Amino acid sequence: MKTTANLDLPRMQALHAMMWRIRAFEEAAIAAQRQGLVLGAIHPSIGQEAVAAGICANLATDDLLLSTHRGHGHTLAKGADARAMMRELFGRAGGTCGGKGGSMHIADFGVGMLGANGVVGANIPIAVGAAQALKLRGSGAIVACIFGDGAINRGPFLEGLNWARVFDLPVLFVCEDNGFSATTRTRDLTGGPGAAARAESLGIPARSLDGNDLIALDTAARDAIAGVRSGGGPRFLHCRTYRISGHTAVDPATYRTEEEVEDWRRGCPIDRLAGALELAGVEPAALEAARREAEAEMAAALDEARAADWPATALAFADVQDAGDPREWAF
Amino acid sequence: MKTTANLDLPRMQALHAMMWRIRAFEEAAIAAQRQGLVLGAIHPSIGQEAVAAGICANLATDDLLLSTHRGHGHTLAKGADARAMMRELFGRAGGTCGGKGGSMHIADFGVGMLGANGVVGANIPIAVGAAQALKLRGSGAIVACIFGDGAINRGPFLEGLNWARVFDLPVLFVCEDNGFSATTRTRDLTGGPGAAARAESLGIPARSLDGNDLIALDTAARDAIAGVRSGGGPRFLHCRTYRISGHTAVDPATYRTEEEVEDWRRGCPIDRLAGALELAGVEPAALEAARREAEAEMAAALDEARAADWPATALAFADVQDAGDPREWAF
Amino acid sequence: MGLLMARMTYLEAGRRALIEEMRRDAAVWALGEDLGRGGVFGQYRGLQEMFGAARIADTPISEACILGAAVGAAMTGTRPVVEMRFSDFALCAVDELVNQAAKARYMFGGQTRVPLVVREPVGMWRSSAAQHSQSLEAWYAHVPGLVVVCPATPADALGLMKSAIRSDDPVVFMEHKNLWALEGELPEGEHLVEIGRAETVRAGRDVTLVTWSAMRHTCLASAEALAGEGIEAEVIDLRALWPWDRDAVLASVERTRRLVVAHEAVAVAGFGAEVAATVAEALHHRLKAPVRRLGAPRIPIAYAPPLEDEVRVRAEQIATTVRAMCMPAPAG
Amino acid sequence: MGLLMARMTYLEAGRRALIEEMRRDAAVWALGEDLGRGGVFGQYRGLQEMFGAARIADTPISEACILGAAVGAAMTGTRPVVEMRFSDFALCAVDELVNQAAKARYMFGGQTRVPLVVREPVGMWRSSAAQHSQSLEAWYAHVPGLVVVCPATPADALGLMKSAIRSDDPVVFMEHKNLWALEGELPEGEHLVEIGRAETVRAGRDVTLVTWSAMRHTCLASAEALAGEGIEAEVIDLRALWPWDRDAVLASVERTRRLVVAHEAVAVAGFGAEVAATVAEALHHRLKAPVRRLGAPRIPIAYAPPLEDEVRVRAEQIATTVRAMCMPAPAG
Ligand SMILES: Cc1ncc(C[n+]2csc(CCOP(=O)(O)OP(=O)(O)O)c2C)c(N)n1
Ligand SMILES: Cc1ncc(C[n+]2csc(CCOP(=O)(O)OP(=O)(O)O)c2C)c(N)n1
Ligand SMILES: [Mg+2]
Ligand SMILES: [Mg+2]
Repeated sequence: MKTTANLDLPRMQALHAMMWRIRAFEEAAIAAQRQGLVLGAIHPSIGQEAVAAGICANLATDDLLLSTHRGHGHTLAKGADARAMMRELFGRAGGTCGGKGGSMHIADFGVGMLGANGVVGANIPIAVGAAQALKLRGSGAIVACIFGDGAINRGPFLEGLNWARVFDLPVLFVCEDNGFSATTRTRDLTGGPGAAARAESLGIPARSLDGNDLIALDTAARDAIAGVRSGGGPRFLHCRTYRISGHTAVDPATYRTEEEVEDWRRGCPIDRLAGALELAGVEPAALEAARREAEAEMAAALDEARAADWPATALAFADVQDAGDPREWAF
Repeated sequence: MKTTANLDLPRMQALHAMMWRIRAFEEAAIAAQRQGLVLGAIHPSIGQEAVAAGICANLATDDLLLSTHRGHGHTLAKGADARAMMRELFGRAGGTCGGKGGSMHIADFGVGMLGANGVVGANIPIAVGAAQALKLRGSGAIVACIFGDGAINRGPFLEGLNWARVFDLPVLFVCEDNGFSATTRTRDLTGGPGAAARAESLGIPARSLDGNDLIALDTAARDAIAGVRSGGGPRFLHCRTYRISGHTAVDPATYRTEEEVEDWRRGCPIDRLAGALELAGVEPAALEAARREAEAEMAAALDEARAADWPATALAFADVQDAGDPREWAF
Repeated sequence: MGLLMARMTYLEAGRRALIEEMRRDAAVWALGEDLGRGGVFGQYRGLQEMFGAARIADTPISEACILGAAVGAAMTGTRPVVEMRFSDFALCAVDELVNQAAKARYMFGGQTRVPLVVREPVGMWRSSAAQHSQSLEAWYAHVPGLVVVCPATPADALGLMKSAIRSDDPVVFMEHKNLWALEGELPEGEHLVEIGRAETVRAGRDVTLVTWSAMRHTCLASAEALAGEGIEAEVIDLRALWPWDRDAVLASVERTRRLVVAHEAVAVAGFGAEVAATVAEALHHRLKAPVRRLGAPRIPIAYAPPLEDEVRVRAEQIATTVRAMCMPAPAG
Repeated sequence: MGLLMARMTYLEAGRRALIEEMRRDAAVWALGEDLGRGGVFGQYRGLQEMFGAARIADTPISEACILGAAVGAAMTGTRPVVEMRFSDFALCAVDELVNQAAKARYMFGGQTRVPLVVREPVGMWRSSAAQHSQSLEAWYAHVPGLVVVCPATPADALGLMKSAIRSDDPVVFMEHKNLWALEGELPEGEHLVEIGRAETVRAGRDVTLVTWSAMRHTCLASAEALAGEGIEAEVIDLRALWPWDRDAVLASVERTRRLVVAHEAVAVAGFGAEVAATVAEALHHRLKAPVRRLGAPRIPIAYAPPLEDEVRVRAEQIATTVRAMCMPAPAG
């Protein structure tokens, strides 16, 4: 943990509160899945909240974000409404995508969140294309693209990073390295030194850092994004973290020891930031209040989602495409 | 050019002759295409012959080779019969693939040549799979996989190299860098320092070298293959060369200056080796004889191909698959 | 042998097939993500312990290389079984399957074979949404060189998987996610099912219902309901789409003189069109009613159950279609 | 305007469409390999000079990223035109097209559109062999969210390309390589063709020939030959497979009471099955003869011309089929 000497306390408290919101959202969603209310698979990011909070805190609303199957935190931190997100997980009317997408396809274009993705690594080419469009349109906005450590073994990782370099695009690539590709350790599947070295071999300046240290992450993200925004082309951050939860909410994650998980629980990014804030003089009660508020917000979001209507069935046929009404072609 | 002091002259003369065979084969094929005898696209490798000769000279017959759309040289150097190859380019009976494949799909499994490929980079995953099979079967053979500089921007490059490292497979990767991705300069499409750096970032020992220096290449291939054969996993060679011909036999290649081409013509790998051999005392007449023999061989191959029959039309329906005879499903 | 029966799930049957074939033939091996932990649905549970990590290989998230490597390995004397996890992810490896695996034997003039099996779990299952629910079997049936298999029962999961592994050509093996837990009887001994032979699941004189995969069970339910009304439907499970058992279908429709083909996939350009068109071409003058197809509307699959349900072909819908066809000349 | 005509090739017409749309709308741009050198067939000749390297973008050999980037760019306020060089290489980018482009609008609940055009040159051409000759239009017609266009004339290459670029949804635009050099008349002014409207190329009372892409010309040749024998074939060029002009086909067959559908793609599970099945379902009782499909046998495409020719549907074959259908009740 960096020195707390010149911490921007209000900013850091806000980030601390954001991490609690992410944690509380996902704990509520996991509970709701146990009750059969959240229907499809959800991939919690418990223990990884600093990456979402630290990266998105450095993005403006008109900057764009591309996320993954494990994207609740990114989406909340980019500014999406938790209640609409919860309704989406419940598949209800008023969900972020009207109940059509679910957890793996949450998107909120209103806040520049261009989508989670059910296909590992597929967001990378989409992100570079979005950045190319911004550049073509002369926009000053940038794109952040978050993906997991498993994604660096997919071809689109190479194609997208190379592309961003060749066209000098305004993209921040963020590898959220939680050590696992689903239930397998990524290091057993990965040749060479890893994500940052690969980025550098493609000509993209890269940094590797402790992704559970929000203060360091905030600074690194700020610097990298400044580089991107000033027209320097893409930058790469490799954030080492850990997923305390299972791969999905129903994964018992028996492929690792309880001790290992316990170690990382102790290194929880929320507690670490709280510790730094307390050291810097923030009242423990204020930190506790942030947690309680987050939990109350998400409990309310859950109740609201439970009470929400199902989407009208006619909507199944809406927003497919303009040409060829699917209702006229039903069999 | 390395010192010629301890040159293995018979070996080098054989390689010199092999390069002439490749050159003569392709010049005959280009001439035949002008006459409408070679039907589909052909991609000549004139100026690149050292890579084919130098790599394949270090492979045993039961080692396997995967090649590209620009694979005549590789195929000849791996031991395929030039007459069968020429018949294949003519689409005739007795062609290497019975006339079904043509230039871009030449394969000669009898000499361990597992196929040219019409899809850039597609041979890389196939090569690592072949190596995995060799390893599973406990074979001592290895696989060589040759691809162009353009292929390093395709996803399968990353996936295949990572795979070879993770499974510690006996593969020699060879990037035959002629500077062009079809009609565009690869350096304009490529982020970072290039092929060797990418291989290293994936944990594969790599060397970059003058691919028109057959003597150096022969040594580098020997060393790299020794590493592979001893169970050290994959190795990577990046061979810088130049394609004097156009991308295809009908490409006027106006995207480069005549001076540039002239420079490389002077650096022709055949002439360079010939120069070294003369210095080492080989009679110019012997070198000239190698050329004449190659030209005579290929002229004969061409005549034979011209005289060969077309494949029987019934063969169109053969070797599709065992189940579901396509003749019974014709419409 | 072959008479003793055991009860087993569809999932377990596929697992047993792989175990039996791996024991029988040292050239058989499997590769895919998370196989060492049993695979995403448990289809590979315990197999790495049984056969070692070289033959039950955990791969990086590299679908293109998983399939491409299988092509190379298949051409080099082994028989890889490729796990794609969800058929949707196989879309990351289409060049490898369609341009390479399917064509190598032909393109190279018969010099090689590509004996591999691609396992592609298909279909709607628990709000999996648009990228984890697709059924694209019609695509593969359209590609020369590929064999396409869609088992609907534990016995077929076993017998067809074993045949698929023994096939010398690439097989797309589509297991339906909604069937994993389905139990059924299996013969105790070696059980092989020929690829390309349909099963007549239920005999009937009034209409032929042609189907495959999970829709077999829907068609059966529909047929039972119709039987109560005096309409006897013959239910044919194709089990494979390439080669498909045209003879069985034509022989049945020759008798029943009515055809309904039902599948979960999108109806437009689905394989039902192939079956319907074939029957219309061959038996036009015998038909008492026009051929009918039932399939999903041409919309992506939504997450919310009420929307997801809109694309399902239900037993009642099949029954309604059959009733309407039988109306002008009621059966019996 | 619109009355003056110019002669132009199919290739040139596509180029003109792109120029006109790029001039009209600054959001339109193109990306692909070698576009700066005019593209592999010259479809982009001079365009980089005209519009600059940012709008005529030379890309690395990265098909997945070419298409994936187009998806991102389309969702971000631009209208990319993607060049895939050969439709076969689009198989390296199927996830991007099918899981991403086609589904984003729906999956995200209508929050976005994906207005992109993927140009996929298709078809047999000069011994291009198995990996450079495929026609997989049936695949894309099967995928909800995609529009599928297959122009057969210079006028349609122009008018449909312009409409495709203006479409707010992803369009697979399949140009036939064998038509590049085909010349035809084009209106001088702005020329738009609605996607989904067929063209009745030739009127006839005895049989309806439904087709698209290069096979249009084969069907026409066949119709001319048949006319000499007193059989008048109506030739309908669908021009788009999604949406396809079902109404035009049904109206025509309602009159002619005979259908032949002919295409270059493999017949098994080809789009011809969709057309034939639809007609059989809707017009069974009107038909004087069973519907007929003509397409390639289910074999990869070979290099040697005599083998390649075995998969071609020829005019003579169409005529023979029509003659046999008309035999029992000769026309006129
Ligand atoms: C192309 C593809 N292959 C496989 C999967 C199945 N899958 C879903 S998440 C996951 C693990 C991804 O690991 P990583 O990228 O590190 O992200 P994490 O889950 O750790 O956040 C896998 C293999 C998928 N969704 N897409
Ligand atoms: C996936 C794919 N994209 C595009 C092409 C078209 N193409 C054929 S050769 C070629 C250039 C390949 O460059 P490189 O890999 O350097 O090989 P070289 O031609 O220089 O030998 C291209 C783009 C292809 N065959 N496959
Ligand atoms: Mg991970
Ligand atoms: Mg090159």
